[in-house]
Amino acid sequence: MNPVKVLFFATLRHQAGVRSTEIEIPEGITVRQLKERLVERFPGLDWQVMDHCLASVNQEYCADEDIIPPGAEVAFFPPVSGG
Amino acid sequence: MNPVKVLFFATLRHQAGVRSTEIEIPEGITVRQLKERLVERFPGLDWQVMDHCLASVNQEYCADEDIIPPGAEVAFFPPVSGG
Amino acid sequence: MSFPEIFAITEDELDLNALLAAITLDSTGAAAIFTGMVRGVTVRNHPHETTYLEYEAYQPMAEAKMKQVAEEIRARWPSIEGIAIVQRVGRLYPRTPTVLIACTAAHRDTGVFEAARYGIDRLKEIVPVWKKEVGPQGEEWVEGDYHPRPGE
Amino acid sequence: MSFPEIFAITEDELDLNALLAAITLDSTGAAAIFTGMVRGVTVRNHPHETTYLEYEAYQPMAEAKMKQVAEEIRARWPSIEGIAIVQRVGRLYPRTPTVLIACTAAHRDTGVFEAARYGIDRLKEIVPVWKKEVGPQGEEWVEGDYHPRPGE
Repeated sequence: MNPVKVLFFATLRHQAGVRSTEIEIPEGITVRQLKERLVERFPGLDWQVMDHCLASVNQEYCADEDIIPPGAEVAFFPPVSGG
Repeated sequence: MNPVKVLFFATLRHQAGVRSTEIEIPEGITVRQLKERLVERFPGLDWQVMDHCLASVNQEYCADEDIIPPGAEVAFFPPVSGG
Repeated sequence: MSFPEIFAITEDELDLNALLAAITLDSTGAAAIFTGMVRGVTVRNHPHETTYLEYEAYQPMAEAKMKQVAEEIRARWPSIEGIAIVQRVGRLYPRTPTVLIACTAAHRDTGVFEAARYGIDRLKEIVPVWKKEVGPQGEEWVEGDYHPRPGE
Repeated sequence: MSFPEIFAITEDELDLNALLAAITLDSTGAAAIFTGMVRGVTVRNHPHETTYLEYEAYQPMAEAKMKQVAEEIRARWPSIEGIAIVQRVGRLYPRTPTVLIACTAAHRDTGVFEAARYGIDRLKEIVPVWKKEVGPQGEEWVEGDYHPRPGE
């Protein structure tokens, strides 16, 4: 199993109810598969929102199909609105 | 006669040796005619420089042909170099 | 030769004087600085009032993406000397400067203005910062509309 | 509604924080600020070193021409809210900010950058300020090359 650190920001943090969590996932699963597991674990997370949010793996923007490397830090968040 | 206040800046101030002077001129004379009188009064003033400098009457850019109104403040200076 | 760079997420007031001094070299003759402020009153699009904005950031990624914005600026305008990119977070009230992009160069005509403009545009696309708007009508997270490509 | 404006020739340090605050309204969301500094080392055109610059101004006319520059800016970019134009004079050493043009607006995409750029370009054409450059090679008055038309 592969331990990953998951972070939520903005509306997603609000929906999940936590800023971060540690989760064990099988090696080789994708960002999209992690999203599915997170929606199961955090009932407040809306699938539509998770489906369309931005995601980063080790602080680089990633695609749903990307494989999550061991020990990764994965973050989920809406399109940015800084400035 | 028409009393005017004359100001010099930058290189012209240096050449004239004064920052300002009061001069009585006949009514109806032009900026160019004032320049000629000033070159007579201040030997350090170079005619070539006075001929090509900028001039203002009452703090507005003027032309050599402009008539100087009574009591005017007339300034002579090189092209500006602020910033 | 290496040029001064500042990338920061901070809860402190933006000090324009100090930031400008920090990116000024002996060869610097010009700086263009952009700052954004909290608008208390917005007229365009959906007119409304704002009591305050609450900013949050994914700090290490945000600072890394600011560095990336600076690299993009240097690739486009090689004459840029210093670059400062700072986003303030926390609860910020109207008239408060929230973000600063400053670029310096020897002269004003080799891209400082364009670089600062590019910097704020890119920050609003790829730097992970969000704001919640709180006003008389309630509160609402503001969402951008840019979707960075993987690796962008 | 009248918008905040600052036009000044001063011997004091330029305080960007204070100047920005003074031209920020509740409706303001963006500011573009240009500052010029004394270059200690110049590479372009005639490479040389500068020990200091000595600035002088025809103060009342300079402040009146700054106001005219602001009017020209407002005619071109009507969305501009606040405008500050400040020229520092006296003996100024390398890295010191000498001039500031700041423009504010509700949003960043209606001309703040262009207005600030226009402001510094026009200041260097019509605002009566001069500088003498002092360096290892001696001292020399710097001359501009723009000849304003009568009434300009």
